[in-house]
Amino acid sequence: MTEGRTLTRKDFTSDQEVRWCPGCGDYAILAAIQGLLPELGAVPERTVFVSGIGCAARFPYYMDTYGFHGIHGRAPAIATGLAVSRPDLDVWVVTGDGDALSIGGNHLIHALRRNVGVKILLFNNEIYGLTKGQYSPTSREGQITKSSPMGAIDHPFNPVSLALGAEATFVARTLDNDRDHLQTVLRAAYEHRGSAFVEILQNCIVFNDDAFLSVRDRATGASNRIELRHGEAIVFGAEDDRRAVVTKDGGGVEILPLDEAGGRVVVHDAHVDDPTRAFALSRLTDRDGGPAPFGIFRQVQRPRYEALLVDQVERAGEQGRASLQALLETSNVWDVP
Amino acid sequence: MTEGRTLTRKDFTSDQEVRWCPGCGDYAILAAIQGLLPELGAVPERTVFVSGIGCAARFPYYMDTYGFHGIHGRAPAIATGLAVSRPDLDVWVVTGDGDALSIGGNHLIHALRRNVGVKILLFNNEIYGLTKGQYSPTSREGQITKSSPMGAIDHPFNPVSLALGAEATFVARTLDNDRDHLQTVLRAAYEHRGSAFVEILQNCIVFNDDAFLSVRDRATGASNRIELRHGEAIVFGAEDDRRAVVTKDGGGVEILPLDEAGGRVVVHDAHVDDPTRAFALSRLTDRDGGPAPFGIFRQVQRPRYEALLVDQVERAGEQGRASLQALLETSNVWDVP
Amino acid sequence: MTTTETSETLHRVVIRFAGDSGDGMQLTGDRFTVQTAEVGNDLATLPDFPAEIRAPAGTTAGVSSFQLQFSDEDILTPGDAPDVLVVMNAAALKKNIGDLQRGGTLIVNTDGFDRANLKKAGYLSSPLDDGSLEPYRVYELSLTDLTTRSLQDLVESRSIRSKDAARAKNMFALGLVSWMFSRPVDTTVAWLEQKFARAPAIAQANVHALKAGYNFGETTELFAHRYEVKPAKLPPGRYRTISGNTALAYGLIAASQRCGLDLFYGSYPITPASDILHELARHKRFGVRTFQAEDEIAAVGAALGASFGGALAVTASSGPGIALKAETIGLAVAVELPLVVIDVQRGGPSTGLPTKTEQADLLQVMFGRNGEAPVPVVAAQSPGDCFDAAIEAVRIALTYRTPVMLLTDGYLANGSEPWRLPDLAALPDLDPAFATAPNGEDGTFLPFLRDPSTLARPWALPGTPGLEHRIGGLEKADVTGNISYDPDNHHRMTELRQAKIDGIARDLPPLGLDGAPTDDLLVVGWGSTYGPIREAVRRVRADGGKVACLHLRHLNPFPADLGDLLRSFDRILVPEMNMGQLRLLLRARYLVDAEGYNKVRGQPFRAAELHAKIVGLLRNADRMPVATS
Amino acid sequence: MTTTETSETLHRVVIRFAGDSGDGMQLTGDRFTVQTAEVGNDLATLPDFPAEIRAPAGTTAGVSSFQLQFSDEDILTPGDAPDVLVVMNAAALKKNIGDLQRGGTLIVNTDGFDRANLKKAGYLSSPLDDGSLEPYRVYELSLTDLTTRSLQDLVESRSIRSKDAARAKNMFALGLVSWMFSRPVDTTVAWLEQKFARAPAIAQANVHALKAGYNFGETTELFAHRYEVKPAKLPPGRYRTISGNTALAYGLIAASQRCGLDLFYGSYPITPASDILHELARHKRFGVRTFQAEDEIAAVGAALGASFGGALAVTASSGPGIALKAETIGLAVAVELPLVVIDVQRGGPSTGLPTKTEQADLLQVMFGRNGEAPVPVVAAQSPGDCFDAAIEAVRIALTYRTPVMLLTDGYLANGSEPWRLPDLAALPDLDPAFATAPNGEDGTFLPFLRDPSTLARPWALPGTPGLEHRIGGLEKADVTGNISYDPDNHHRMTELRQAKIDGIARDLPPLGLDGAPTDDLLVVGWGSTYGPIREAVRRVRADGGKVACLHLRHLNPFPADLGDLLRSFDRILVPEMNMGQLRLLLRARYLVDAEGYNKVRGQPFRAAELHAKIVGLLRNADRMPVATS
Ligand SMILES: Cc1ncc(C[n+]2csc(CCOP(=O)(O)OP(=O)(O)O)c2C)c(N)n1
Ligand SMILES: Cc1ncc(C[n+]2csc(CCOP(=O)(O)OP(=O)(O)O)c2C)c(N)n1
Ligand code: SF4
Ligand code: SF4
Ligand SMILES: [Mg+2]
Ligand SMILES: [Mg+2]
Repeated sequence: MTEGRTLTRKDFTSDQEVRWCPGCGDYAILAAIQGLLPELGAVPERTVFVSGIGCAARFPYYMDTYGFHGIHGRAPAIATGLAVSRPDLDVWVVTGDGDALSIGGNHLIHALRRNVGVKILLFNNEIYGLTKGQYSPTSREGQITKSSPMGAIDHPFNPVSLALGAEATFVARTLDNDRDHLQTVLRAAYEHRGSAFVEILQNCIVFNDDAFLSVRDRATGASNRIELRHGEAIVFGAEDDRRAVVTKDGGGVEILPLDEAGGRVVVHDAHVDDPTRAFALSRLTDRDGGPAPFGIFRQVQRPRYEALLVDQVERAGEQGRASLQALLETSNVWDVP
Repeated sequence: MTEGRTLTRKDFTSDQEVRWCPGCGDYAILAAIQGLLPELGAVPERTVFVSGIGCAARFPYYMDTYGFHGIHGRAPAIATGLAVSRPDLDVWVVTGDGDALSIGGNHLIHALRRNVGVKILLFNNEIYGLTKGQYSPTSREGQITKSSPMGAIDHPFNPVSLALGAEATFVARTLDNDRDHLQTVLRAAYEHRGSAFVEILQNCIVFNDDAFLSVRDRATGASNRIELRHGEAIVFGAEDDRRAVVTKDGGGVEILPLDEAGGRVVVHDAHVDDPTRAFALSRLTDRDGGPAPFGIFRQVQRPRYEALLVDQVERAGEQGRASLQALLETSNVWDVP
Repeated sequence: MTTTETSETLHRVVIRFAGDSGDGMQLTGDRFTVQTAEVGNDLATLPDFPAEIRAPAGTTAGVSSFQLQFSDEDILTPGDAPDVLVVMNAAALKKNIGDLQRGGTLIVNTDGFDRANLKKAGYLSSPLDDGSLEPYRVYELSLTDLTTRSLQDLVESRSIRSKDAARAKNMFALGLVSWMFSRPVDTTVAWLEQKFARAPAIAQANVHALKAGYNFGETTELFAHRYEVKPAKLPPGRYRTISGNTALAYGLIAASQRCGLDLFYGSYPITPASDILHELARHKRFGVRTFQAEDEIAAVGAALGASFGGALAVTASSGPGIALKAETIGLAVAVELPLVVIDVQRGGPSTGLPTKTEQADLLQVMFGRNGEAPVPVVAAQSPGDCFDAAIEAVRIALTYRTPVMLLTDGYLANGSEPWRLPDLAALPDLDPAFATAPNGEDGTFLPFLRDPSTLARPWALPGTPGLEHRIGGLEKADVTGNISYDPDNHHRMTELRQAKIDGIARDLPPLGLDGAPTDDLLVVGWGSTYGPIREAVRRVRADGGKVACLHLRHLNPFPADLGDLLRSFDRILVPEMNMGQLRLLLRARYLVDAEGYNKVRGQPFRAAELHAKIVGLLRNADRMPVATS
Repeated sequence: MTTTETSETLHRVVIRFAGDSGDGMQLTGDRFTVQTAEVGNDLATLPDFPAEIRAPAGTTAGVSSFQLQFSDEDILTPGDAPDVLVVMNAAALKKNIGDLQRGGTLIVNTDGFDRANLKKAGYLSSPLDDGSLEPYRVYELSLTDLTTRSLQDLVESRSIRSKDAARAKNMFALGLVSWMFSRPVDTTVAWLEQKFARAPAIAQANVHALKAGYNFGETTELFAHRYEVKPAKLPPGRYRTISGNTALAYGLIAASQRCGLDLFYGSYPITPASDILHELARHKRFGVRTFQAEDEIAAVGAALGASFGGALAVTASSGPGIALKAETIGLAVAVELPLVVIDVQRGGPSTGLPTKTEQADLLQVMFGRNGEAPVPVVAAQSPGDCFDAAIEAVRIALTYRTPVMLLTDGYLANGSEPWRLPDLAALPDLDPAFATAPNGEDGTFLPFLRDPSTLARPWALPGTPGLEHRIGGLEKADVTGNISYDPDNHHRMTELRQAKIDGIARDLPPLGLDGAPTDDLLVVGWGSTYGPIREAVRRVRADGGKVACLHLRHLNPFPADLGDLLRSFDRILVPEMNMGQLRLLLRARYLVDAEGYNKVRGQPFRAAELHAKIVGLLRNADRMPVATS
């Protein structure tokens, strides 16, 4: 797609000053994506970033591509219209946990079930950043925020479970400060034909610092990250503390020390049509400060919405060239001399 | 709760003429509920039916209880406000597949994750009835409707999977023409402390007749209904064709002839905290004209949203009687003589 | 022709079919309309049905009706009071008899008057026996029975069930009335055969019933009269009947062909707008992409996304859905992209009267968004005019890079009239005029550098190298489009957005005043009141009153010559099916003391009530010849 | 006091603190406000900050500022141009210097002017060296350095990091300015100790810096002057400073106590309304239930549900969120339940200028719904007045069973002023007057049988036996509330809903005209322009102009005496921070040729610009004494 041009990250970097707080996790994600796109063979003019409102949603301004900073929650809808009318474009959505899961929850789940070819990157910082620190649908029970001075009482969504329940064909999780992992996941999302949902854990240093400490800490985080690799047994942890994900009686999976796992270690299959195992894996979370899975939970093929629509348009067109005059005359006509 | 009154279905029947098409599945559901409520000990004045817009949503008019016919898709929101401010009431939501899953999808999933004590009855007829026959988010791929003359291209939601992905604590499925089953499920929903989501397959005789033929047919339907009973092995089918639900390699469940099932037959546990097995069961559907599960997929305890909120209000109140004067004087004050 | 029959020639007839929701009255009316169009009459129709799919059978709540006026001269409305009323049951009689002209013809299906029917309709005794129908010329017929008997063979041969036979009674009635008004039934025969192609026995039954009804008229001696209404002298051309929703869909397709952009139609079903979606979904061969969204917000959001991608983007709804779209329309104002938003108005507030007509969304579409967010507003005035109105809305949207609100209503949507097919070659040129090259110094692209004459900004499509840019809802710096919180820039941009919309008035042709500035009264209208207003004005003039009228296609901006015109009259009347919304705008803008005639009854105005109102005003001012009083 | 110092007495001072978003200017301003209030001055504040949490450090986009006017007489605005400007870096200078009065005092933190700072601010050479600051009385101080040096001990003892030390420079500046204007810092010391109770070292550092700044003023010989502003002669009572959002929250709590209903507050965060949610969430002990909904539609939906259940139901948002609530507000109109909807207006259209103020939602709240859906509109005019406005909105909602729109804006929300605590016993009586028994014959309950005087319908709560009933958005039959598609009933109900809202005017006290009907000009305003308008009018009068003014609390319905008042003036000016929305309503209703002064700059009006406008108008009409020209 680059047509002989050699593109670099600079070709994807706009001249606008980046307006996030110093130390915000968004910077790393931006840099990773600006670095990745040229490698993927994307070209700026055929790339569009669509967003809603929030800190994360400022993303399009910093990309020297086409961009649409929409309104709160509606990015998946705007992106759907764009992708349906222009299947030739690479359409990305950048959204936050409030934008995507609170006000925009419905558009998100509908885009996923339709399998519109849009890549949805959810920057999950478990807080409303832009509006200065209210709890979000991913904030933890009991979390003290400006709007929950006595602790949040809402049971949070698990974004991966929700996406799987909404029939998503590609579901993954990664995090802001592991550039390689981020880029690997985003590459797969880009190459997936259909909608891709990627939850990116992102640190909001101002209003929710260290929310993901157990998996994000530079020193100890890696050992709590359960890496999902298609076709491989799910084993993780520090050298001296290897652990495995094993099947559980009554459905679901759990974590055991590797040496107690016996033959029950789960071999990850992201391509299986039944989303149950992926759902089981999504129930392992870092909410209690423990380990959590990262990587691609699910990646299956289903026709893209826009391809099906274009197909109908083309099939309709095969009935012969459309004549406006003939259309107007479909009903009985009569002539007045 | 009936305080010595003996109530009958008549006490729950309003004087308004029922305005559904002759033969509509909604009639049976109405009758079943009017018959059930007195049995449950519900009283008309403490019962409220809230709905959105659609054929199903006309339901409140026919109940001699309090009722609120809202606007399209917003019933869960209205009901949430009512339940939060009045935890003493029995609040029911009656909604359709368009009302609940299309325009109202977001409110539905948020009500479920919050576990507001509202009973949500989704009359799923896989069509927009009131607006005369467009496809809905549960319509089948390829379905020909007024708005999909070449066949619907949207991949449908599976309402049970979606509810489970949204952290619902009570999830069940039943159908319009099996009164006993309907009443059993609704009784359990009523008794559940928290939000209950019940999908009721409902036949729209005018715009989508026989959509659920395989499980609803008077003669053969019963043998295709996989009855889920807590604590029991999941076995179903005609006398001469017993089948079982068994675990599947790689996660999920499948159906086998009972005699081939071996030791893998799933024993249903609706109370297990991990929703994975319930999710697995939800993937068995009648889309291809085969069997589908009915009954309670999941029923677990989690504090009700309104109880948590009332608790905060009460705890705050324990700090002593609230004085408005003191509130106004929280900031530094000075006196001008 | 049988010998007993005399044929009388009439100039205009108003007929109404009324029955249960399940009786097929809409279909009967539709077919009678087509047959009438074929005879060359001018006509106008008024379907009227309950909000329920099938409201309780036999009750007045369940009555569905279809009214049609046809004439040998040009007519403007479906008529005030029917000359002929056909009722299929007691409830239909109860609900409609009050409207029938004294001396009018009443055809009654007596099979719809058994005790149960009477009770459901709320009759204590049968109106057929109590003398209450004396003022009318009543024909009591066992329509159901006549129909089933005519289909006995088919039932006996088990080709159809006897239920099916009884259902065909509407075709029997249609046949009878067709005979009565000398309309040929051949096209209906052909239509039935096509419609029931998959159920030939049903087709046969309906055709049979239709012909049986026709023959019944011809052979029975019951009817003294047969009527004829000669063809109307319409302007020459090729005609068809068309409803507003169909005309609107065709207008959008025509516009899309004309500007060379694929049509993207994002919509969520809602009465009475859904039929536009249904119609467009059938025409994918024109490159139309219909998207049934999860809600109205997604529908307009997707349309706006498609517009960003270069499609001809359209969304439609009725009042409640338009309210939901408000925030996104505001975004469209901010990003300045072409978009057509159609509001097929219905009775409000809230869910209101979903199947009834009203014009009460004008102020909503003018002002229903946060901040200063001006949007052009265009309204259609008759079913066929929806075609032209759609093209005009597209023209403005493309030329000015702006969302445009297009108003129709339930009456226009479902009502139909003969429509002269437009000369396609004469349709306006529509040019998307995409940006293709950088417009700034040193090769940069300035997405908010405006065209000096229209103030429109460039429309640069993704896929175009070198024009990469970002748009959004935050305030943008003039010219560059970068985010700007500068106070003066915000004021300037607000003024520019307003000036752009105001400037549309430059394109508008001079207003066509029907009448003279020296007339005693000016009647100003907009939208579907066109027909009744014109008809009333005609009648007033026939009575000797001097009255002018003006019908506005453009409600924002107002045409440049409107103010002078208004001020040349001493008295202004603004009839609206709302509580005075256009009136408010006219008063605020031009400080003219316009008076209103305001009714929200879910029904189009009757020419008679407007006539009475106008005559009353003229009389009060001593401006009405006494002779007519 | 040291001997070098002379103390000068001033009547009013305008001071502005400006720095980077991270420099704590809002906090500094807030504290200075409290200290100033304590001294007994009248005051008004204007916070101004970027939409980003922390926009790029060092750039003009990242500048945050806080302006305060204080005086020994009563004042109405935060002042036009500052007399004193404190800037923490080059960008703050660049962005604010244009506003400083010639001859004004400029305090510069020179540590914010290194090369990187200058470059980010877009300075080619340092403004400190190029003579451009000559018109001002400039004090160049190494504030950062002075602060860190004063905290050296704490850093060395590792109690705090040197980063923390540098951060305390705003407290140093506050100390210095407090000395300069003779304000005691004790309450700030106490406040700091409480705020940082969990980090005592940080508390200590800030207190230290504050005192160091104060002492620096006292000991250095740099400052020739120290100023004093005597207490203002405010009406007697107990005072505090209050921002509009806080006053609004308190008003709602007071109303809830007064009517005995628990407050249900459904909201979704949005600038500048979120602080109401934050405030209310902290007061659950008053029975307040705050519900952070998934979006604005759910927020208003839940509130309406709570209202059905008998709560005092309130929802709030800013413009974009109000647009989303439109459909549900229409439902509230149809079901006639009490509901207060607060719109804290900000710059639009669309996302617009989220942190800036504007008044451009008036027509949205009037008309932004489908169908004829009239809603009362109430507006607050100053931060403290938000308390009363909230109570008035609740009163109308309860009395008339209707949604009420309450308008404030970004300036009122965040701005603050001294506020005399109300006499709680004198607050209006609010009575929910729930229905408790059947109101129909034979013991039936008629949910739409209206109170003949208010036209309000009964409010019957679930839980009440015998009053079971159903409500909804479809048109309802008068009296019974059953679904009705009857044409005449729909017209009647539309008129009744309108008449009910219009009838609210009966309760309203006569308008208080400030001035005489014989004055040469009437200035009409609403909302937060109250201060600047009054101030401008005062100045015009001081110049000898004869001008009256009128400020509207009720925008729908208008007070009954408004028309006569307007018509008694030849010239009417309507200044609004929009393009003429109230003006449109006044012109349409009263046919008066009101002129507008319209600016949307995201900033409150300055009294000076209004003064100039008014004087200009009077001059044009030869109505201004020449002496003042
Ligand atoms: C309609 C509307 N409602 C509310 C807002 C205010 N708002 C802006 S961003 C936001 C939430 C941001 O949270 P999130 O999506 O998690 O993004 P983050 O800032 O954390 O990256 C809210 C509530 C808005 N701009 N528009
Ligand atoms: C805001 C809004 N959008 C659209 C509609 C039109 N509408 C009414 S009901 C309905 C869908 C009904 O389908 P469903 O919820 O499945 O209920 P059913 O009629 O099948 O019982 C639609 C689209 C509306 N009333 N309001
Ligand atoms: S508030 Fe949080 S998410 Fe937003 S820019 Fe700052 S650190 Fe990042
Ligand atoms: S349209 Fe379908 S769902 Fe609606 S009332 Fe008729 S049969 Fe029932
Ligand atoms: Mg967030
Ligand atoms: Mg349905």
